[in-house]
Amino acid sequence: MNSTKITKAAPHITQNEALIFERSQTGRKGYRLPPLDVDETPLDEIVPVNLRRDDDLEGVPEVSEVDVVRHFTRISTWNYSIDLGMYPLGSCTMKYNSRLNEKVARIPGFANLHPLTPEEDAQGALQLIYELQESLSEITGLAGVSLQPAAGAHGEMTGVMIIRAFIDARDGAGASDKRRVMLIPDSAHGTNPASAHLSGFTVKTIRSTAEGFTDLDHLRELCAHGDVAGLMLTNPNTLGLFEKQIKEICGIVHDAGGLVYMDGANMNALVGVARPGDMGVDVIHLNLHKTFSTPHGGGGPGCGPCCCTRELEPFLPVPRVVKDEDRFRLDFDRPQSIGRVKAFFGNFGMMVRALAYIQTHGNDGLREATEAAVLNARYVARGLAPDYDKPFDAPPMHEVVFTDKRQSRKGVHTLDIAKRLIDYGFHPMTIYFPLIVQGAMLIEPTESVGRQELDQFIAAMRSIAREALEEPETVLNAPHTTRIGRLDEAAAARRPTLRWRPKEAASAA
Amino acid sequence: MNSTKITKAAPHITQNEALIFERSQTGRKGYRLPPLDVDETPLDEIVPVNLRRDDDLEGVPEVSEVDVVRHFTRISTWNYSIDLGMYPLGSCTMKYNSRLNEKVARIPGFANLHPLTPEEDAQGALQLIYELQESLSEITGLAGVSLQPAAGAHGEMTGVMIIRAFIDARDGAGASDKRRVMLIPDSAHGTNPASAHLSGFTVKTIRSTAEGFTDLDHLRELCAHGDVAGLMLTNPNTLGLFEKQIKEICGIVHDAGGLVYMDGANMNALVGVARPGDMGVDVIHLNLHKTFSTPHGGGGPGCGPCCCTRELEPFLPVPRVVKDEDRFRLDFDRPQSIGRVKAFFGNFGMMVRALAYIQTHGNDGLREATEAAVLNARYVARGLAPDYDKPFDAPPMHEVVFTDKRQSRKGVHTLDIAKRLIDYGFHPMTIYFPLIVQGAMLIEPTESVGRQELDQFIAAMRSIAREALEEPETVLNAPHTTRIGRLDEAAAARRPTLRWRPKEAASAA
Amino acid sequence: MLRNLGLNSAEELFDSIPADLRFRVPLKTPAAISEIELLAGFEEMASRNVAARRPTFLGAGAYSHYSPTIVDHLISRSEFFTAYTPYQPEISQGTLQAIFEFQTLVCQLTGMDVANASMYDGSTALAEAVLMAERVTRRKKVITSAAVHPEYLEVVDTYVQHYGIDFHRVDFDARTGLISAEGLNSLDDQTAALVVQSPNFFGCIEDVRALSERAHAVGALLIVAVTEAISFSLLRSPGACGADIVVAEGQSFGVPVSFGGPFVGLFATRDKYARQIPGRLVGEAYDKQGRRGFVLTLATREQHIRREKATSNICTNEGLIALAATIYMETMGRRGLQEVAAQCAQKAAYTARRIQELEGFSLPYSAPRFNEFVVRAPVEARELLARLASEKNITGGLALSRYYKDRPNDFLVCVTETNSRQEIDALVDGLAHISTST
Amino acid sequence: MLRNLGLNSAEELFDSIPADLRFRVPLKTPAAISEIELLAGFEEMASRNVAARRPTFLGAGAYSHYSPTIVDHLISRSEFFTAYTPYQPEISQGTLQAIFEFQTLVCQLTGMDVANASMYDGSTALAEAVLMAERVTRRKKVITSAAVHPEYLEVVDTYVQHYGIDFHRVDFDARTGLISAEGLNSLDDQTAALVVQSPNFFGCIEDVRALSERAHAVGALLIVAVTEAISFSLLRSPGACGADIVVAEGQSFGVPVSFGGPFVGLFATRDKYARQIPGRLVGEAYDKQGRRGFVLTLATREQHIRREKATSNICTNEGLIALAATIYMETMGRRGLQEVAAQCAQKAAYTARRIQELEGFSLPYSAPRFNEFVVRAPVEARELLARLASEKNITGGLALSRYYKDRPNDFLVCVTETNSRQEIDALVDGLAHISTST
Ligand SMILES: Cc1ncc(COP(=O)(O)O)c(C=O)c1O
Ligand SMILES: Cc1ncc(COP(=O)(O)O)c(C=O)c1O
Repeated sequence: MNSTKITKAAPHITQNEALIFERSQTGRKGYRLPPLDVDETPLDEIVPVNLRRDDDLEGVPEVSEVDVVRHFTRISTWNYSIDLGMYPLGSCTMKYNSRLNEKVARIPGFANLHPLTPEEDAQGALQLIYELQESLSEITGLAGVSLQPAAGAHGEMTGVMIIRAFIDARDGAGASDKRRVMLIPDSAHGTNPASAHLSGFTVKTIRSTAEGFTDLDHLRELCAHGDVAGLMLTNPNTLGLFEKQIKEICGIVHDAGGLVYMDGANMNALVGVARPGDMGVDVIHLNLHKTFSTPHGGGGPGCGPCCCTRELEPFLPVPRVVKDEDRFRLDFDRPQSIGRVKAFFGNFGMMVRALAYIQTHGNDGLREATEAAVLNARYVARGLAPDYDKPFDAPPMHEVVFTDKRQSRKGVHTLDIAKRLIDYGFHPMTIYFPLIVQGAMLIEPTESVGRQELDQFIAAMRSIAREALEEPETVLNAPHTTRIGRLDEAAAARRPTLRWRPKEAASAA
Repeated sequence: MNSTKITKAAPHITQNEALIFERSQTGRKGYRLPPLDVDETPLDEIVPVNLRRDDDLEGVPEVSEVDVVRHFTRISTWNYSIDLGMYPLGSCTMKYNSRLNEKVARIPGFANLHPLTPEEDAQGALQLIYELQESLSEITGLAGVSLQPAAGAHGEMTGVMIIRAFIDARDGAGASDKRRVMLIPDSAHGTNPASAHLSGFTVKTIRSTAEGFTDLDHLRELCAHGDVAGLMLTNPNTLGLFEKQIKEICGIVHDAGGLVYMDGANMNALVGVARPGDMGVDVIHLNLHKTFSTPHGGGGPGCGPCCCTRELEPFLPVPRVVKDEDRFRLDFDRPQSIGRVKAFFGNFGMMVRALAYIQTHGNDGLREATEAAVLNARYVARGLAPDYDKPFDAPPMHEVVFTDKRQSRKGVHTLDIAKRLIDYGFHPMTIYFPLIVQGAMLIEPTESVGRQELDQFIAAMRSIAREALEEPETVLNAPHTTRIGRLDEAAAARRPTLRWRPKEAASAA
Repeated sequence: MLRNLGLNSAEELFDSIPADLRFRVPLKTPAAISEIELLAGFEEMASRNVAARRPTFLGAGAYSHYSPTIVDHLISRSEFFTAYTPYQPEISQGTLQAIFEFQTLVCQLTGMDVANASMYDGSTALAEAVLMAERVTRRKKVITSAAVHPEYLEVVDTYVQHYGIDFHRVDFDARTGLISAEGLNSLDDQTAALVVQSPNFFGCIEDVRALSERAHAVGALLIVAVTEAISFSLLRSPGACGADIVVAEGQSFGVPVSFGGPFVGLFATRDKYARQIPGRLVGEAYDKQGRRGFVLTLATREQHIRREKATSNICTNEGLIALAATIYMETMGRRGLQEVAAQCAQKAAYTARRIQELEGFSLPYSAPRFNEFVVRAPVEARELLARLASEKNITGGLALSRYYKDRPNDFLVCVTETNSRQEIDALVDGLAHISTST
Repeated sequence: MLRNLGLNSAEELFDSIPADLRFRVPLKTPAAISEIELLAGFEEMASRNVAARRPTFLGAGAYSHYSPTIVDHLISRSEFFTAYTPYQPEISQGTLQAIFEFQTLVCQLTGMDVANASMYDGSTALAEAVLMAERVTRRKKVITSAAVHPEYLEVVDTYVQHYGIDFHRVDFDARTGLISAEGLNSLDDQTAALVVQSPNFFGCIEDVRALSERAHAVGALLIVAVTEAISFSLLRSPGACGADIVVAEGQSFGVPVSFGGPFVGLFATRDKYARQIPGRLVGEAYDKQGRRGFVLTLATREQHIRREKATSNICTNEGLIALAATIYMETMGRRGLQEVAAQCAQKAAYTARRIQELEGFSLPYSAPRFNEFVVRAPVEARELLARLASEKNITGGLALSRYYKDRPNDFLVCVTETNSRQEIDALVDGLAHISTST
């Protein structure tokens, strides 16, 4: 099955490993604490027994240090990761995570700093936040920056709430109850409508044109009713296309009394090349865990700064980090602020990494990264065109979408192609997103991959296309080289098992 | 081939990776230095052209940082390691390497300390060396300790040279030219005779008895000629057996005017339980990279302290680390010393780890580790006895030797069993050592493995024994689950390729 | 490659961007620097965080606990930290199994049935819990104890502001430090949930069982928030006390305080609400050969499928921090978690006793506590703590005036297993000395 | 398990040890301490290594170069650092391929044909080279320049003492700092090898090509030792100059000075001597399907097979340090290695020029140098440097009196890319100030 045409990867023995609970052995310990060095108080005098736990933490594992090390080392080998190769998940910007950034984030002066430290004793951290705000402001062309949101979706919610607060301030309290509509293209990421909803908006969907752009006629039509609070637009959009008419679009929304929110998840196509602020965008979020290379960590943590125009700045979350002369301080006195969206100041550790990324790349390095990211996507677009259906003609920016149209005639679908790609040594691309493209395969190579590997990827995809014709079974049953095959997700959702339980209990249940 | 009876491991996809030289691309860079901040001097004025390199480092790779990270991350996944599981290499004591020890070895105050720092500015490092010397002295029951040797063999050379120097001091200069004989059991590790030879001794081999012990009659016979400088004995010996008659042995050698060197590679069977110094041993080396858990690192670095009686102490390498009141200093004034065996003070980084091991285990923890190590070996010995030939009856200490006697009748040999063990998810045991045991399989579980995995190991070995009978081909062609199969080592040695060369050059050659 | 694509310059890559929108000048961000320079610069910045080098008694939502060395070593395996969300289970089982273990451990500690794969932090987890309570009960009134972490309450205020939820604070008893009995009378059949924190912001342990009975009596859910997760291993679990939703800040589980983030929000509830839970869930699944694996499941709750009807907008969560917490919980294990909790409680008790003996100092609240407590000083707390820092090099706690302008003399002290007796005694002596030398 | 083995106590495990040899009292080593305590204790010890925190100009066999962050990160992958010697190639290809790349890089830099998998360090590598020269030539006389690192010479003395090798020192020229012409006259047809270090201990670059001609003229081998491996990328390679054996200390390749170890010895020679080389060698090999892999090869040279007839007794070498050096060389790469070398040479030249201008200071040797040079001070060097350290917090170099009692005023200065101009100027000012204020 792992046919010889596959040169990039090969199966090799790996360790199986049970759940830690299945490994637990009464009496084992993986820790040691210093002996208690204060005179002991009878426990009952501290916490009365009725408020204390009475299950003796039954079920919590008892294992040794080496057990834990082997447990996680073993299961880690079942993961694909950026350090193993190209990770072309469209919309996710899986770029290399510098080790240097990991190192500086662990400097004790940062890692051991308590968030409630008085300002004068935390000047270094406040400076770091301030400098990152300044850099992001320059990169987006937007004056106001808050680093408080913990991820992109959190930044969206923040931005949308700012729009709402602004409208109320502009048109009078409660005005936003009438301007309830948030316009969102059908190609948008699910977090956009979800965030709009969380902010109490009613979502109306804008059609995309056959060319993959926002349909301006439809937009005008939707803007005709005076109830539009704003538009949430991704640019380049989730099809990887730059919204050429972004200025007109902003104009239409503004004329209708709305504001423009830009989803900045795709900023890796624009850094140093074009600035949302110059396009008429009012507010945007960035994903530091995409564009600014803070590690994804298997699902987080992220950091989703919210950047906005000077006009909207008063509405940003509190506290703000500001500078007076050469001193940095927290400004809580923001009467118009939407309030706080997270305890403390956001994911500081991610900010340290992002600023390190910006400083080590430098202004020209940032632009070069953008160029390389777009160049690589173009190269892939060209390489796959002969074998896969490319639904849109416009030249892609940092990512490109293909479909399974041709392959599906043989019963081979996007999911199958993705799984087969695993056998070829690659992580699959993003699949079935955006939703408006049937059988979408959204490919984002990022700048962190060299030509050799791009060629291998193109060759793998073309080889799979051939297989789809000549030996579809091979693709339909992929992957063939992994420890486990495709899992029955439907069954898993029907009767979900979401936690381990002791055998007896489990069977009892 | 990866039959379902194998539950501990399963094949999973891994990345292939070429040699870095094959990945190199002109112009790529993985580094950045600060700009030169001094006024530049014309290079010719610094180094005349005829002394300068003229090949522009042709052939040295040009790669990016992410290329390097992926390169080494990928190839690392082809290795087995302690963190992946049991590593039962007999005589190698592959125990868990604590992360804490790695951390303390990297404390800047240690890692950035230059060896030629004046004593008063390096008191912490000297104290650490001194404290480790003290602990090892207590553990071995020997007064003198030098941490200078870089590994076990280096410690052997040091110890043997000390014996020689002592004899010359005792019997008059040049006496050792007459006492040239170093007695070494036929079961000894190859480094013993090699180290003896390096010190100018003639090696005579002592037979082992059928029970696996030193043959005392033969020893007496060899000691009868007045030319014996000493004996190099491993205890427990390389068969995993404690030399019961160690005291008599030492007596015989001492009476013959010789000294006793003990190879301490197997100290993991004795720490806290018995001390070489109490047995009559004069000098010994330890392997901190075995008994004291400093990581093997794929072949080093090690640290091979040499410990000896007070009588021999004057002959230890210079400089010694000594303590006056509460100050530590280097003592170079050792007229009888054999001299220096290594620049500076030995592998300091390993000493930091070893002392951390000793302090975190504590005195009782050290003994418990010894007990567990021996218990585990006994458990394996018992578990395998039904299926494999156990050449010696005596109860093993920390390691046990079996042979392929029964399996070889079917044409299945130790090498095949070892290779098949890989498919079962284990690193093979030490094979064909000691040389005196035909088809030897020397198994040392160490204390770092729990009963679950011991049972899996025993089950795997027994299953292989069954396969040897029922489906020998499966064993003979193992491993079946690795990226590459058995390599043709004979061909590799016949026409060795020991380095990469550019294609043209290569073909030219 | 450019030429290969028929392009003459990198600039042409951006032809699809209208010329007038191109940014043609260099960014005014700093020029590139080397590793050596960056390290020097960041070390320098970090050195100005002088507080990071002091013994500290600051808690209030971020706790200084010891993290075993292997935690950071293991999360630093690039297979973990450079992986994406496990959308492709066949090559993401490491992440998936770890999350499944995390969910299980969170259930065990909270005493609940089901937990998700993490929220941003404790404060946003609480906000999501309030929104979930509204979904579940279809009621709009939520009553919260005022003794919940002030920043958590602020975050909830922000989240609910456009949701038509009346988020109503109930005061705490000035004597006990616990939610006031009278306040609870505002519970009625319009109430979606009662929100309490225990140990609460002042370190006082609420009688969660009694509170759950009060809440359930009117058909409201009880939401319990916990900021000091180490308390789980000593205190009766909220689940055992009848809580319907438990949210917590998981930072105590081996995660550095790191100026407030990244932390990890724990979110657990009852089986019957599983399909109302926000965020990701990992479940068991099997392949054709019957081999067990794990997958992201019940995705229909989530935004990428349900869009505006999703149970939350959360997508990226705190995966790696959840992993760190998992490794911490498993390394400390059953006995270690108990011992850490016991040491925290013991050391806090000792500290409280010592401070109480000081001339002019008192502990205003009578309720039992875990490892935090409020101290009432004879002088202005802010000033007192500032001098303690500058003169004795100790961070003595949090001046409550940061959140309560009307409480100039109160400060919150937190003690953990990392505070040695020596530090504690120095704190006590420092307080005595400074308060009298004013 | 004990019971399972029919034992009643752990003590019975040791029944095969005669009772009178059992150690029945607890070891007088310290009792067990926790991670927290160990870290505190070791941090405290380390803090007393005050020199580790100073700008330093110490070289003389251990050099402070910058090591890219990824070096330590990658060698910390447990697949590398917790693996044993790669005896089982099917599950050790990571280590084996890395060694093969190491051997290749060493050959490229030294200009030789074949290199081994590493020796303990530069000093023992030199000793092994001398022994190998004896094996190859069957001659007993070895001539060495006295300008080789003194500790290296001591180590060779120790190694050869029982080998009947006459290890004969040739003085260096007091003007040039290079091996003296006259001395070379002692080369004769009994000479197995001529040993030189270049740049030599005083930083002076020897004319290796001329020396190899002299050595070869009498049928002796030329052994070249290098302590500062960074010099390879600027200076004509010993191989290109005709050396027969090249040994070097590889510590400069990204390895911390770590109080002198672990370092890594490089050992390279000519193809024709491949089977005389000490230590491990990795070679290319193929499996039945023709897939390329790597194996330990030519093992018949080694002790585990050849025993006392082995080319050396070395077994464990410096694997992980060799890996670090490999990662360093590949990360810096062709251009980086050149740039580091150039910066070292430039900064050293600048420093030398500045010091030369100082009243009373001189540079005694005229030969060209790389990044080290001897300074002759107007005052006692030991005292001068001690005050520089205590008053200016700079480690100014090595007082040569440590090795040469008769050279009280000389000290050896080393400058690398890590010494900023600011540090250099501070050194120069410090020297001026202190030497005049005595
Ligand atoms: C286009 C787009 N918008 C928003 C998001 C949400 O960002 P986050 O996952 O950081 O909440 C993503 C990330 O997947 C995205 O791709
Ligand atoms: C019994 C024995 N003696 C000596 C040695 C040599 O020790 P080292 O490899 O540290 O030089 C070993 C290690 O393999 C050994 O097992």
